[in-house]
Amino acid sequence: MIPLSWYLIFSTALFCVGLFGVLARKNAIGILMGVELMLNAVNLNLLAFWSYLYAAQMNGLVFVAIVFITASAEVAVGLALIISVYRCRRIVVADEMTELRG
Amino acid sequence: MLNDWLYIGIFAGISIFLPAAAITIAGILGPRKPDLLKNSIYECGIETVGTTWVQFKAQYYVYTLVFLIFDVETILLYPWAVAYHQMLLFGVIEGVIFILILLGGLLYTWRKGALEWV
Amino acid sequence: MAVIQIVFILVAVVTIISAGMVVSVRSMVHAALWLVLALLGVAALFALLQVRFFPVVQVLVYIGAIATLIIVAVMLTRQVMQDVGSQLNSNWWLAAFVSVTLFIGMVWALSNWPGMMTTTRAVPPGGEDIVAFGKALTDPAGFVIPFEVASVLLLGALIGAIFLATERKEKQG
Amino acid sequence: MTTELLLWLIPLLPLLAFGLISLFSFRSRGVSHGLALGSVGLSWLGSMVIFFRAIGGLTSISSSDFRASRFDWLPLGKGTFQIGMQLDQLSTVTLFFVAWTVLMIFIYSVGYHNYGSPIGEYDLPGLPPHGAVIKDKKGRSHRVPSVEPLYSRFFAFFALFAFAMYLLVLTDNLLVLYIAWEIMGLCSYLLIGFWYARPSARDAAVKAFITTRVGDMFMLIGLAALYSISGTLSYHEIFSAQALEKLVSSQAPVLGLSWAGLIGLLIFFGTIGKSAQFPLHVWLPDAMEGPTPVSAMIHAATMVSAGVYLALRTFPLISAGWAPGDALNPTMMVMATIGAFTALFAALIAVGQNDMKRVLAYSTISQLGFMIAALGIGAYVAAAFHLVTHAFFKALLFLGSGSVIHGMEHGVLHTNEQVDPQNMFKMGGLRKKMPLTFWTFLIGGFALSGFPLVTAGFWSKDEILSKVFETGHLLIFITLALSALITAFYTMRQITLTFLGKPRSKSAEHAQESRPVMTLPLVVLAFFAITAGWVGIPGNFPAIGGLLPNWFEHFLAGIQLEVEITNAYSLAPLFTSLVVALGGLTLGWLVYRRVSMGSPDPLQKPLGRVHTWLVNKFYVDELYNLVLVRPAYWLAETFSYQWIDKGLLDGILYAIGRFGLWLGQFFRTTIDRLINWIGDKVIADGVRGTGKQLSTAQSGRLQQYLILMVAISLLIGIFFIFTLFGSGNLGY
Amino acid sequence: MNFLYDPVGFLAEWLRGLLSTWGIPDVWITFMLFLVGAGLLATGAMVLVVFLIWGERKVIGRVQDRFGPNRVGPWGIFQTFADLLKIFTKEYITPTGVDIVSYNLAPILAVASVLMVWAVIPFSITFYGTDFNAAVLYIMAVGSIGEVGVVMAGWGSNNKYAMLAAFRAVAQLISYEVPMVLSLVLPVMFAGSMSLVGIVQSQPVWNIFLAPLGAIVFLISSIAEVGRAPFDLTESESELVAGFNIEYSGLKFGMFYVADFLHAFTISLLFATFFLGGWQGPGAAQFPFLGFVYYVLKTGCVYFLTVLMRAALPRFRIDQMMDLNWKFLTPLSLVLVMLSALVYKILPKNMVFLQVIVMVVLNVLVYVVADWLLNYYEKRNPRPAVVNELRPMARFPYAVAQSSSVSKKAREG
Repeated sequence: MIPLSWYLIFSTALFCVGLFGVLARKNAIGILMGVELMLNAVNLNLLAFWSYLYAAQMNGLVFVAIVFITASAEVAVGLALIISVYRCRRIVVADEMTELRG
Repeated sequence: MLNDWLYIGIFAGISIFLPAAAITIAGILGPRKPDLLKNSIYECGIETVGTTWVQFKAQYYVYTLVFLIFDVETILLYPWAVAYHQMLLFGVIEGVIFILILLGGLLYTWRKGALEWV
Repeated sequence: MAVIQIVFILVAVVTIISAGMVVSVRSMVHAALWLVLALLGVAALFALLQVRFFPVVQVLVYIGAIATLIIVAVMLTRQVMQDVGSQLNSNWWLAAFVSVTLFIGMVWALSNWPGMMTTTRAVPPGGEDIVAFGKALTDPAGFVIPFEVASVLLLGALIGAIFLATERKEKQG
Repeated sequence: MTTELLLWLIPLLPLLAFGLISLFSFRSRGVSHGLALGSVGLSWLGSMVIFFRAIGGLTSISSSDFRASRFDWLPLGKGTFQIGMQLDQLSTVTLFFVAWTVLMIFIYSVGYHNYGSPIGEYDLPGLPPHGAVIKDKKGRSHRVPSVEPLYSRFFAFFALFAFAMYLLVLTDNLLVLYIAWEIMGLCSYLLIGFWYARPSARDAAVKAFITTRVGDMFMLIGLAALYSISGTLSYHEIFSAQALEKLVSSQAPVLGLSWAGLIGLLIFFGTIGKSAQFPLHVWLPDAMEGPTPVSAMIHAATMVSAGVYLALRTFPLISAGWAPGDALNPTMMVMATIGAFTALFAALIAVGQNDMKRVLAYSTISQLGFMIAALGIGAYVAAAFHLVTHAFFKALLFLGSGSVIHGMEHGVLHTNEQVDPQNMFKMGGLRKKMPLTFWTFLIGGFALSGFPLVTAGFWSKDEILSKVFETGHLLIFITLALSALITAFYTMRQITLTFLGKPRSKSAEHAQESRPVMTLPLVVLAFFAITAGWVGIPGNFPAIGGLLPNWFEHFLAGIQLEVEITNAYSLAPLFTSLVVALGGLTLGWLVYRRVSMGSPDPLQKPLGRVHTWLVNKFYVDELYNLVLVRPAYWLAETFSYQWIDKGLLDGILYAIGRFGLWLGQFFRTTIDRLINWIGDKVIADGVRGTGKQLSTAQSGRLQQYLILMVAISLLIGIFFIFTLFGSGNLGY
Repeated sequence: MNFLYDPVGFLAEWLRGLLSTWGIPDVWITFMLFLVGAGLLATGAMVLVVFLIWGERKVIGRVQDRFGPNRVGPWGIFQTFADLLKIFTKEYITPTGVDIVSYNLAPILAVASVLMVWAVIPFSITFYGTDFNAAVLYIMAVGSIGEVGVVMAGWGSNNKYAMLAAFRAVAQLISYEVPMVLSLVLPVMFAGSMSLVGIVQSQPVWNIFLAPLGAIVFLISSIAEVGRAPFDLTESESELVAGFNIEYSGLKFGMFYVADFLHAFTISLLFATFFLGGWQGPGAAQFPFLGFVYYVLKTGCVYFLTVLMRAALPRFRIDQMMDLNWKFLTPLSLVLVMLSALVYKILPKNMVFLQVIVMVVLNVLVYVVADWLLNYYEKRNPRPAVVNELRPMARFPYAVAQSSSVSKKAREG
């Protein structure tokens, strides 16, 4: 049987890969993909905990569902932002989105 | 315990395998005489002009967006529908409110003119 | 080593590799396709957790909707996509360092946790009880509020994204 | 309904109306003024009920117990702060005239804003309506007054104001009173600046707001002092004997006053601001920029009387330790002087004004001065009495002038003539055009000038004069008498110029009587302008004294120590008031009866220089402008900005910058060469590199921030793991 | 257990027994059984396509007043085999600059995404791949994999027309997935289960009687999912270039073709499962083979219907198609789900007849209202009138036509 640790370690790894993508990817859409990976890792983690320890309650499932929904909302709005930025400024490279330059 | 997943996995494997095998067999059977003109892009029958890139309408994005919202909705809507017989009228009304809110979103999009294909 | 463990390891390796490709590959379309593969892998891992509903939902939502959305967005913004040159920004090394440190730290922190080696599943063999899930969603003592709030969240996301994505007509007229 | 419940309901209804109008019904004019009128009408009904219950029940009882309902509001260090509503003699009588005037003015403003007439083509929100063109059946097109664009907003503000006024009258502690006071200030600001598209209106609004702020500031200080001394702000606790005793006995730090005197003085500053006494009177005339109902409501009947009401309220405090007959304490002295001076001063200015409403504004100031002076010399009942009567006839006068202006505007619209519809010298002969307005205005004017025996103004003013005379402050007596004379004079001047003689402009010829909805309030108020005086006829008045009981005095006598009525009614003040009233009236008529079209003010020649002083209001505005406004600008612009900001601070910054530059120069030239000479380039490159790295930390790039965030949180996490859980086990 | 009653179950039992006698561990027996079953099923599906193509050609031929294939073999039944041989021996032309992986993966995914649906379809009471308790969503998910295949095809073949067509196709697929999902909520709701087996068992009275409108919505949207006429905008061979699969040749192209027909049949299967009671029928519970027959009959009817539609209906414009989906089907199905949920909840449980009556009436009402709304909307903002080209030569001499402003306007319009 698969021990819980495998799931945890795997989701940590996936999370870190996604984090790397978020931090290092040049393209804004690439950043969003990284975010998606991270969210998947989180979901996997939640579901693993639920399935190993807390299958009695429904909390885990509801939580996972809400994370799904949040992820989709996030990607929808995020991509819409990117597209509108692209429409105004013709850029998708996050390094060039420097309106916040101090 | 994982029987159904096992079966689905096997089935997926087979349904990947069959067309792949067919394509491979056909590749073996068929002749192979590539040539420059033959391998040029067909496009619409005339010479390729410019890069492959073409401007896409933002409309595709809007449709995909609305689809995404309604698709995610199924996560909550299907369990609701499955538990339909076990729940009280209250629960049904909850679901109805849920759908109503999404319907509101659809109507907003409609009013915003985002659903027009132009 | 049981078969299922081998399956897990295979899937996990494929998933991690494709995730790596997602964050490192040059062409964004390839990245999106790799993302699809990674999401499939995650779905398979869900399936290995003996749940029936969420792997399917994962494929349906992530691959069917989110990945499609991302691909569409990539295509929309493809004009300015510098597919040549590095896709990583100047201080990717710092990001890599941070990620690796985070990984090591978390694994180390997890390794001290006694519940780590649990192998017994609490989930019933028939998979999760979707009926109970649905009932919990509409149960006033349960998760009614998240249920409704989720719809409101979706509504907000829809409105916001539509507002952002559609051209402002009134600017011209 | 119980009185307590009514006490709460009366203020709340207008507030409700305000909320409803401003939130929901602002689109529909009818619903809006329906709501406002309905709420105010109900409050009026409630007030009347309370009033009659009160005169049934309260006259007998002493001042110690009120009808009141309180509840704990906010918990404070020492106990909880109570707020509540209370009804005593003073609030009863105030409630009476407030209810009447407010209701009348509400009704009046429906007509004043031309409800039901078409919307003008050129009307903009924030400007008075320019009139609309309509076609009658025969197809001829007229210009008629058009409806106010911001009709609903007007009624919303008015309802809010009514709420504040009722609250102020009915509350039982000074804090809520102060809140209501400030709400009124706000409403006054909003309504003076109601036609905000006019620069003059904007300036007037700001002026009124700021000027009253000055007074309110002192008042707030006074309240704070009062609370810190006596630990409460409720009337029934402050005005209890021992609290007053405590206040009187304790010595205040400044100019030898007792705390009671000092606090009284400070609160009296609030009165000065609100009821526009001498140093702070400048805002009231400018406040006439607002619509006429606003002038009538706020700047004649209610709000300015709120100042006097406050003074009356706090009179026990002010006059603490002062018994009738003995010398005035400093605070009362100040009040008496300021009041008397203001009365004369404003009356003089009023003579020089040509704008109908300004004349009334100054007369308001001077009448308020009467009250303050009366209060200053301790004539409590007289002051209250004059407050009531003045509210009635001044509201009447304002509404009448509004009606006149309305008629003039109608004429102006009819004959597209460029005249100021408020200029009295362009009027004349309106008696035939608008008879009802004329008669009511006449009544009001006579009341104001104290026409003997019939009008209310006579009784109240006469009582003030007699009280002043009896208490033997001759100077004040003479001042007040003089101002009464001038009052009568300019009142007659106004009446004559406006109504008598021949029209002095085509507009005046085409002026026409206002609609019944405007004239009805005039009639009602005129009724009170006459009868309101009869409740306070001194018992020992010759001939008719005692025919009617001096009900008013009896009623108020419960609450306040009062100059006991000397049996021998001294005829001197009576005589004086007769003389000044009649003399002033006749004088005014004589001087102004034959002013022809375009001729200047007859007083201009005889008075000469003085007249220009009067016209320019003794240059008080200019004085303030010179003494206060300019320095303020100077302080802001030149001092703060030019010197401190640009000079000092920027100087320092530039100095630092220059120093930095110089330092860089120094490094580059000397040290760097030295270092190169030493041959160690590593450090320099390192420094430069770090500098670059640090400079890119603020590049506005999302991902860098993210990296920093994650890294730092990571460090913190590691730190906690190692410190809190000790190295190794995480305390699972 | 008799072979005639339940051939599949019989064979399965026999095989299991045989293998266990050989002493193979149980897990592996299951595995092999699954392997065999899945293999047979999938292969059967693939083979079925051949006959589907033939049948369709016949039917359409008859509709168009032709014979259709009638030379090779009896009724030309071997025609398709001949085509098969031909297509097997054709050369692959791989254009330059294609993305090899996507280009070659796309047709495989296209077929696989359709084929995988068969894993959960119950053909009779005992004959089904697996009883999967999230099957409805599984079907949806598999369909969404097909979208990825389409995108890969369009993007992989380095061709802007293919790209455009692929995106049109994706837009169409995802758009029509929404009403499909929503209309499938109804059977799930009535059955209280997401597994197709449960859904079939839950309908002694067919769902089409409980939700006729839902059935219609499902049919329309699934036909659009297949992307065949009247929704075949992606490869409208008479107007555009042949869509996202233009750069494909040989069997790779054939695979898309196969996927198309298989998908068409699959949706017929699904429709029969969801709304026509699957294998339910008199005696089906006792004689599973009978149930299989019923099921095939129902499916055949539905498939015949779709073929007739294809033959009969003209093609939609894309904006019409999108409007039909987003402005009609989606709100309609949303409202339908809400109303059905409410009404069905307050209906008494045991009175089936009453339920059927009320639900049908409800559906009819909803449809009437929707129709009225459509007409209202149409009146509110009518479509711009198309200036139809009037032929100058037919009317008056060419010179006049040149000069006349009418024909100019007409030519512009």
